[in-house]
Amino acid sequence: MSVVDKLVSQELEGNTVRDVVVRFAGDSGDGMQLTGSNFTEATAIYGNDLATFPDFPAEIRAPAGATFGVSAFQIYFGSEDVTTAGDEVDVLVAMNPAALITNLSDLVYGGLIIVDDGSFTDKNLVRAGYSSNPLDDGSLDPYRLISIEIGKQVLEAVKPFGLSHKFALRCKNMWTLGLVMWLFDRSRDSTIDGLRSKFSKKPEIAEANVAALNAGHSYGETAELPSGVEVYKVPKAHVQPGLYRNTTGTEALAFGLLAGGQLAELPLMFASYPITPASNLLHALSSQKQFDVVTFQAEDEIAAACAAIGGSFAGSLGVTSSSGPGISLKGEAISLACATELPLVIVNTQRGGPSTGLPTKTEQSDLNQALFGRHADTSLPIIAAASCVDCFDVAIEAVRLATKFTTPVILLSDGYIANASEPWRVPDFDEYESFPVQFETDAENFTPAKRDPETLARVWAKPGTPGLEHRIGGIEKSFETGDISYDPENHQKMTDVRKAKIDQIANYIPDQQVSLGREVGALAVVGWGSTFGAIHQAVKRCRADGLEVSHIHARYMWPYPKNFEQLLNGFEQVLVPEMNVGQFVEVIRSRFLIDAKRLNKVSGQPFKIREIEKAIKSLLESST
Amino acid sequence: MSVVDKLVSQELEGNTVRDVVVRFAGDSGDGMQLTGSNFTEATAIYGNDLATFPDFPAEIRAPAGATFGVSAFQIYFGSEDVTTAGDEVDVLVAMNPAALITNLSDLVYGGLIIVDDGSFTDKNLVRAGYSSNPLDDGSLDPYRLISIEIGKQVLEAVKPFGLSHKFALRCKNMWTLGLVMWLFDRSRDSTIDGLRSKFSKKPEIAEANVAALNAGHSYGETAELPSGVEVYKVPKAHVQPGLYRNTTGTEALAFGLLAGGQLAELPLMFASYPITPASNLLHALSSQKQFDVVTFQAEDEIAAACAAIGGSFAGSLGVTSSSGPGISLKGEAISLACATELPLVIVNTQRGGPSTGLPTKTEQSDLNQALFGRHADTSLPIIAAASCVDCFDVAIEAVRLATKFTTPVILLSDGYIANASEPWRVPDFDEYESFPVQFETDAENFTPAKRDPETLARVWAKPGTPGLEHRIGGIEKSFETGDISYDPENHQKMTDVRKAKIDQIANYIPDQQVSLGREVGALAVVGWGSTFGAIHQAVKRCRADGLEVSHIHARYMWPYPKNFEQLLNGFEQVLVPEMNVGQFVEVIRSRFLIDAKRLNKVSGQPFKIREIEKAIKSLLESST
Amino acid sequence: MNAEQKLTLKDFSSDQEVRWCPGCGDYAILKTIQKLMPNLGVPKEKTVFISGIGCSSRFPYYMETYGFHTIHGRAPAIASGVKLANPELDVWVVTGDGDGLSIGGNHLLHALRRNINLQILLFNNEIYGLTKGQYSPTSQVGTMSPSTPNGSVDLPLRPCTFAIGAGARFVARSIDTEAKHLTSVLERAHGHKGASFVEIYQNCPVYNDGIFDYIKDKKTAAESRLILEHGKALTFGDDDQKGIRLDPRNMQLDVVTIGENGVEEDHILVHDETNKVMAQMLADLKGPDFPEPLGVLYCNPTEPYEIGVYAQRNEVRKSLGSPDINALLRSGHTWNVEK
Amino acid sequence: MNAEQKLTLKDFSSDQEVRWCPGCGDYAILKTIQKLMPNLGVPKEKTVFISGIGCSSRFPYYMETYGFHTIHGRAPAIASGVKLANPELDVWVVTGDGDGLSIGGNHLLHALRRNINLQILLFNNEIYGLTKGQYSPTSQVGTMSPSTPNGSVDLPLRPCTFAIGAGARFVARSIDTEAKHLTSVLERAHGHKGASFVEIYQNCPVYNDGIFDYIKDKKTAAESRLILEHGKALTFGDDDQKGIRLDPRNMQLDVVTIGENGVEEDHILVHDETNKVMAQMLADLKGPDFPEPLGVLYCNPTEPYEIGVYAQRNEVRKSLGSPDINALLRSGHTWNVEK
Ligand SMILES: Cc1ncc(C[n+]2csc(CCOP(=O)(O)OP(=O)(O)O)c2C)c(N)n1
Ligand SMILES: Cc1ncc(C[n+]2csc(CCOP(=O)(O)OP(=O)(O)O)c2C)c(N)n1
Ligand code: SF4
Ligand code: SF4
Ligand SMILES: [Mg+2]
Ligand SMILES: [Mg+2]
Repeated sequence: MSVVDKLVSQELEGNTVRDVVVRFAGDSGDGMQLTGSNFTEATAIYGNDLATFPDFPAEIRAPAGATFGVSAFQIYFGSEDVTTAGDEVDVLVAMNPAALITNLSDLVYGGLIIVDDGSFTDKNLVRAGYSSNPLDDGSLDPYRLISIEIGKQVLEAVKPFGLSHKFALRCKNMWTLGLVMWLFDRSRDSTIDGLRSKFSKKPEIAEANVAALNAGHSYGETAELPSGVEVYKVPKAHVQPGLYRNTTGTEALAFGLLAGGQLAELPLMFASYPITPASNLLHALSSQKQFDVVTFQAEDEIAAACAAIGGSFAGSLGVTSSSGPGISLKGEAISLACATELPLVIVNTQRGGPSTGLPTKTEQSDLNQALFGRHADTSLPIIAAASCVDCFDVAIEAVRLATKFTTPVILLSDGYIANASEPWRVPDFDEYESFPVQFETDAENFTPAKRDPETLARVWAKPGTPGLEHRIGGIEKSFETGDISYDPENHQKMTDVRKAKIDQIANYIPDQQVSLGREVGALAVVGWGSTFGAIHQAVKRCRADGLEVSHIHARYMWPYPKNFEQLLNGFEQVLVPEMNVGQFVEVIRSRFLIDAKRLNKVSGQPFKIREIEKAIKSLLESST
Repeated sequence: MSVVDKLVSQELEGNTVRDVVVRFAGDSGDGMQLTGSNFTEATAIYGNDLATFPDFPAEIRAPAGATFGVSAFQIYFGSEDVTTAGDEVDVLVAMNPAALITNLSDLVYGGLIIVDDGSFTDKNLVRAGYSSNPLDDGSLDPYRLISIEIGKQVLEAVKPFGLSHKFALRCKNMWTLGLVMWLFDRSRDSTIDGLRSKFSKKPEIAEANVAALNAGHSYGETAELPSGVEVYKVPKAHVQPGLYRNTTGTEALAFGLLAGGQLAELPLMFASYPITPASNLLHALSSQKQFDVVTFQAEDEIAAACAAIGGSFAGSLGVTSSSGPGISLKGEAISLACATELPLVIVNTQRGGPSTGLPTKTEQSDLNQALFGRHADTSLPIIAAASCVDCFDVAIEAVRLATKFTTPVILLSDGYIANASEPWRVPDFDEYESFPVQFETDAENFTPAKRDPETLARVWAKPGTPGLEHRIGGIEKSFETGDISYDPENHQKMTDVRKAKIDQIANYIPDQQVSLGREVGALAVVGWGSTFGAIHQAVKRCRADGLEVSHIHARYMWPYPKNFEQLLNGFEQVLVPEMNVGQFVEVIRSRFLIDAKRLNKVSGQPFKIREIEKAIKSLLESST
Repeated sequence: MNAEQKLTLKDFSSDQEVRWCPGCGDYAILKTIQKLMPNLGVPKEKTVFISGIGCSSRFPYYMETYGFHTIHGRAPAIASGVKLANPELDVWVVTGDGDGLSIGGNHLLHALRRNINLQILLFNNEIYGLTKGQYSPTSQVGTMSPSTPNGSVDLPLRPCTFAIGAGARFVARSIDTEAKHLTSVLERAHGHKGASFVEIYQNCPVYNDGIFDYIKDKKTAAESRLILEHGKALTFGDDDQKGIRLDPRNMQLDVVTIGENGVEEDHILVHDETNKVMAQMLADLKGPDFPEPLGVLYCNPTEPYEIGVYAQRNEVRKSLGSPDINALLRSGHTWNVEK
Repeated sequence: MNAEQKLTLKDFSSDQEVRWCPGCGDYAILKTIQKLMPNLGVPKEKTVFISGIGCSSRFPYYMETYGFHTIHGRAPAIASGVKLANPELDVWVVTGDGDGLSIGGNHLLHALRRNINLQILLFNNEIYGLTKGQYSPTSQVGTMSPSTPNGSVDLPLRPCTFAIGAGARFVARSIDTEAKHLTSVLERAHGHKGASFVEIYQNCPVYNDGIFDYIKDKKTAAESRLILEHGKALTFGDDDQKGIRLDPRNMQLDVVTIGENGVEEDHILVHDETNKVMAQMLADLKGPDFPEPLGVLYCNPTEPYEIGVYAQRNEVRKSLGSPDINALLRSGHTWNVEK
């Protein structure tokens, strides 16, 4: 459904639409990500609810005009709550032929295309794989096309600032942004502020970009545009009042870890080895040295996990971060942390697999690895983030569990929430409850095997404490003394207590809530991680169509909230959508003997709302 | 029940018993393993069925007399089929106080103890933790005690050969063996032959040992022994006629891999890194250089897995072997083998965990790791060995699956079957069906993505073949061309085909059989791996007591035989005994939604028959 | 072989579009190697390129030979398996400073120690390119990178020094854009029986641009490069008037000018590529105080690992009977059970 | 510190029964270190011993200090985490030739390269003891072992050569049973700020007995050992009449006798422990042609990694405000949504 048709369908007055999907696409060099985040900010300030989806090319710098070098940024914004980046695109900005050909398929019939026809040179057309120029071979007739020589416009606009031709053309993205801002009545202020502070050292660059931005905007006001293309109004959403910022999942996760450290009153020892899409967390924390965190780029993932474990042994909270392939390498070390019962947070920003797979694409296929990806019986708590913003609280919770129960904890994020950004109503940190760690100091009949009778956590006695000198290690240890023990009964007892400690964490986590819908019904759609948004919208639409479906979102992937089983039993059917071949669904089936159905997508792309909607409906139909 | 009481209970004539458990225990220096295996051989030749359980100390060479240095060898033999090493011990040979104190608890009331009282010195008594000498403080009254100064007897017997005192005493174990052989009427011939060929270079040593052996035997004939202690007869079992040998699981596994290589007409590239209890497989193959196998001790487990993968790429069959901790390190490489669809056999000889755990003890806790111990969706075939002898066929089957379906295969063994030994009716290799590998040679529209339409196996084109030059790698590849592809649909398609290839292997494996009992009934006890023997005996006893129980033993842990679900559905209840906290049982529950019950033991020791018997009975009682 | 003789660069170029950033030094290296291959007289099908992960590690995709783009850091281990399984193959490893010296350090170490016959090419751009510019174990102190926003503090590894320490028997260094020099070095590496290690200074214009300019700059080349030739004196400078001298008692090195304060030609060290101590000394020379050695630092062949393995095996086979499974099964003690 | 001054061997002995084979060289090393600790003036609670897996790696269990018996090969990585988290701690790493140089090679390499302040003791028995005697990367060619029943064919690594190649700034060697020498070397290692690497020749009577007899034997010691002292000439032999001489032009070494065919005292090389080239040369000397250097081969301190890390951090903290989470959350662009 196109923007224009929406006018009709949504039956609002004036050029008003309830929600719109805009995608900016161009060469990796065209600055589309920057354009997108500026538009996002303006949109958030405007008061719409929104969600974004940046789609990076796998290549670092592909040759200009190559299809595999196209970088895209999609934003879905509207007057009601928006939790995904949207399915079809209403407005496509394509800075070159490659961007057009690779993105056109997602554009709705009748959708709006804005292209820089200066970039539709024979060379670029060939590079993109066009045999004829789509701008004049009629292939774009089903759409509304705005074709502008943006380059020419820009050079005109920035002439006063005497930039080199090359630098002048760099302002093309701002010109385009100006035009799109006009189209949706956004304010340019935040972008202008941003440009001026970013280029404070190079004012001429700043002003040239500002001029381009304004030129693009006034072009919209003055130029002759295709019929039906005018300023669209998207009513403000009913967003909670308060102070807002944008955040990526990675940023929120970094902040959450720092916050968790303060709540636990512990320094952080963050050890990692770069890997896409996890590296940004290392980068984010490396530039926060004012906090009590040491960041360490280790020689490999094994060393990173081990350094983090060493940090925990020494009395910091060890945190290590990677993506699937790197987590595979940490398995043996994680097993050591389980055996020695040291706190440790392991962050896995999942990507497409197997092996090197699709590094820049998103997937949820490491849940099994989190549950079982080590030798022997080594169960540990696992929690997953639902959205960019959720990363903050999930990180804090991971720190709480790791320190309260002296156990490694795996935190699952993925490439989608790590890179996407969304507006965040900034929380008041003072409202967070602290959970300070009590290190052992009492030498009176101390043993490293000592446990908290209630939580079963092992005593944490850090080097430097007089009188508590002790040895730990990976060989089985006596339940009483902590010394090495090969005794069969003791091994059984230690195995049981390690398991019991993790199982009873269920008593220390909140009950499972229903995100949307009733607590009983015909169907529960049970999701986890970054599929939250798509499932949420799909369930919402189905409920609007009168279907008896609820959305249950799991944060705790192990162990489960105490009420989880009984909650699921309240539904006739259970559907588990996952971006893998079916992992969470198996655990639900084995634990609760519920015939949960699967919906799996493994394409490196997030679910579309309609994919889940369709599955819900066919399931409910088939069962009636 | 003691040997003597057995006379009564088993109601046989003469000093005849149906089955007996003998355990030899002493310092690691006392040669108990050698003693045990000689007795085993004699017993096999005698015609009894038997099973053994060697129990090594964790230490390499503990100081003499230390409890943690005790090495034991247990043998269970009888006139009916014997598949475990037995629960209680009837006859305990203890070469020193440490051996007595650490093993007495397993001796049946009224059981027979043979000790070398020369070793019951104050020093050794203290080392073992005795406050008073058990030989004369009455604490052994519940048992029958034969206390002999074996040292003195031996020195006497070997005097003619003029050995040093030290070397002379080394013959103590043979003297003791002689006595026990007398007790059960075994022939000394095979031992004598063995000694003479082993010490062919040092005849005086050989003859001294023979003399000690004979002296021990004649001591039994002549000396005054406690009442009721005389020669016991254990009727021959009804063993299949044929040529027999003893084999450990490791030996049979090594032979099986070599055999598999010949059946596939492939050279083997065996790459490993030492680790208990897997090292022996590396050792075994390293001394078989006449076969087409290259053995490579890599710098670590990762390199071992990678070298094996390289071997497979080059056209050999790559095989890598380790135990839990090492397998954890191989996860990323295994994921590469899954992505590139190269044949690979991964042998995991499981041990006690987590982490370093109990290296010399046995456990089954790496099934989850085999199933899921890697990032992303990487399912692969898994098979497990049931016994020492079974290792041979399982190894051949692993090679067949890996080469026929170009996939990594995980073969699960464990410390128990790897080290235990049992008589093996030597098969005729000519009766095995070969499965020669067809390498691609046809350059005509070749792509590395080409698949066998039936098995879905990827084409195997080895370097050196003109015209088939191609590149493979861990990044997602096009289903059509095999070139790198980031296309979403293609990733979905490749994910699906990788999964389908493994799932349909179910069509190429035999149906699941019932090992004992009917195909339907009140209870199926479903086991896998080395628990076979204990389950088998327990089910047998319960059936003898009229219970409607069957034994199902799974060799294929992934995927399952096509009839597996329907077979299990034929039983009212399912019980899954495992030496872990419950891993196979979860898969059965999730796959078949059967409320399978668990019986778990994680003490580093194999199940005792009665533990399983008890579980079966309580389950059947509770359900009636 | 005649067939191969006629091969050209094209024959060794795969149909895959090369996907490095414009201006990347990897292009130059690729071209040089594609040009070189036909002259080595090894048939395409016997040539294998194996790499780990990194920009440099994409190399195999562009070669029309057998190739394996494996996992990060493991190329030497996988290549060892390939060579051991089939010593007939001509196996090349392409790796980077992160792939080969960070995560892959242990495998590189042991491939060199074992002296297995591989040509190992390390493209050193002193940065993690593929993951967008984090510092690497060869980055200079103070390198600003996303993971070291305030500059790195740890000391860099010297690849050639490491290689010699690992026991490498062939160690050389060249430059991405010096096609002629690189070609000669690679020919030597290929001719060497056993593991050969070649460090190639490679420019990453995107994340670490220009770090090698001081030595790549043609104008200052004479001053900044010490071109190594076996048996020739270690001289450099515009008219080769400068040289490296060693003080025999304290083993200190200094740069001297022939003819100036009593320095004569034969005071200058003479390059002996079979001399390990000299190689170690050369591997550590660096600007600005010294010129940087280019060429073969060390070449001291000994029997390659795989040759030893197969030789031993053939020896052993003489004693151990035929590879007969039935015989194997019946080896050791056996007994018969009659009906 | 006075309290600690009074500590004795007993205070550093844990209550755990020592479980090495009778006659194992590890006993002697343990004794020597337990004796040494009180003299280092570091309180027990500030001392941490970290090991991997192996016979040698059981060491921490026997020390009444903080200790961590970790996983195979990873001790340097875990120790790095400990030291980085708390630089106040005095951190020792105990490893073996398999643990440290086979599976753990990469971590040892980078701990040495980074120069993090750890004392790393490698017990070299040239065999895998704990797993019952397979050959190791330091085993001599031809070593018969369960995994090389016909003798190993690959070349051994020289631990000290490797360490220097890795960038170590302190490298020394001693012998398990030479308590006095070992003590002095360990004192030096402990005094060194930064990573110090000490190779200790250790006898494994069970799986590799007597491999070091040629140098341990007191009778031939004078001939077989080259005792290093900074500033002293490299002389050895019964009355120190033999020495090591270097040919400055070809950098060849030879053993000469002072007084014989024109050799004078000052022709003999003088040990300069700050000279890397000399250290590399010494690390490679071995019998029978040469005596084996014992003592400090190389000591050339520079700022330890953890010092640099914390110094930079304190620098940075001046500019970046206080560690205030609420401020952090509100950093960057924010906006208000009114009611
Ligand atoms: C197990 C694993 N860890 C980390 C990564 C991410 N990664 C890919 S390449 C690379 C470093 C590449 O640096 P270098 O080897 O110098 O190659 P360059 O890109 O500079 O040529 C890293 C960290 C990965 N792919 N796999
Ligand atoms: C991941 C892993 N791989 C392998 C092993 C088995 N293992 C334990 S110690 C050891 C080698 C020990 O040799 P070394 O480091 O020289 O110590 P030593 O026993 O000789 O003192 C090996 C292979 C293990 N415990 N963990
Ligand atoms: S990032 Fe650097 S190394 Fe990688 S391709 Fe681009 S220029 Fe080359
Ligand atoms: S095996 Fe060797 S190194 Fe290990 S404890 Fe025994 S003697 Fe020592
Ligand atoms: Mg690099
Ligand atoms: Mg060793």
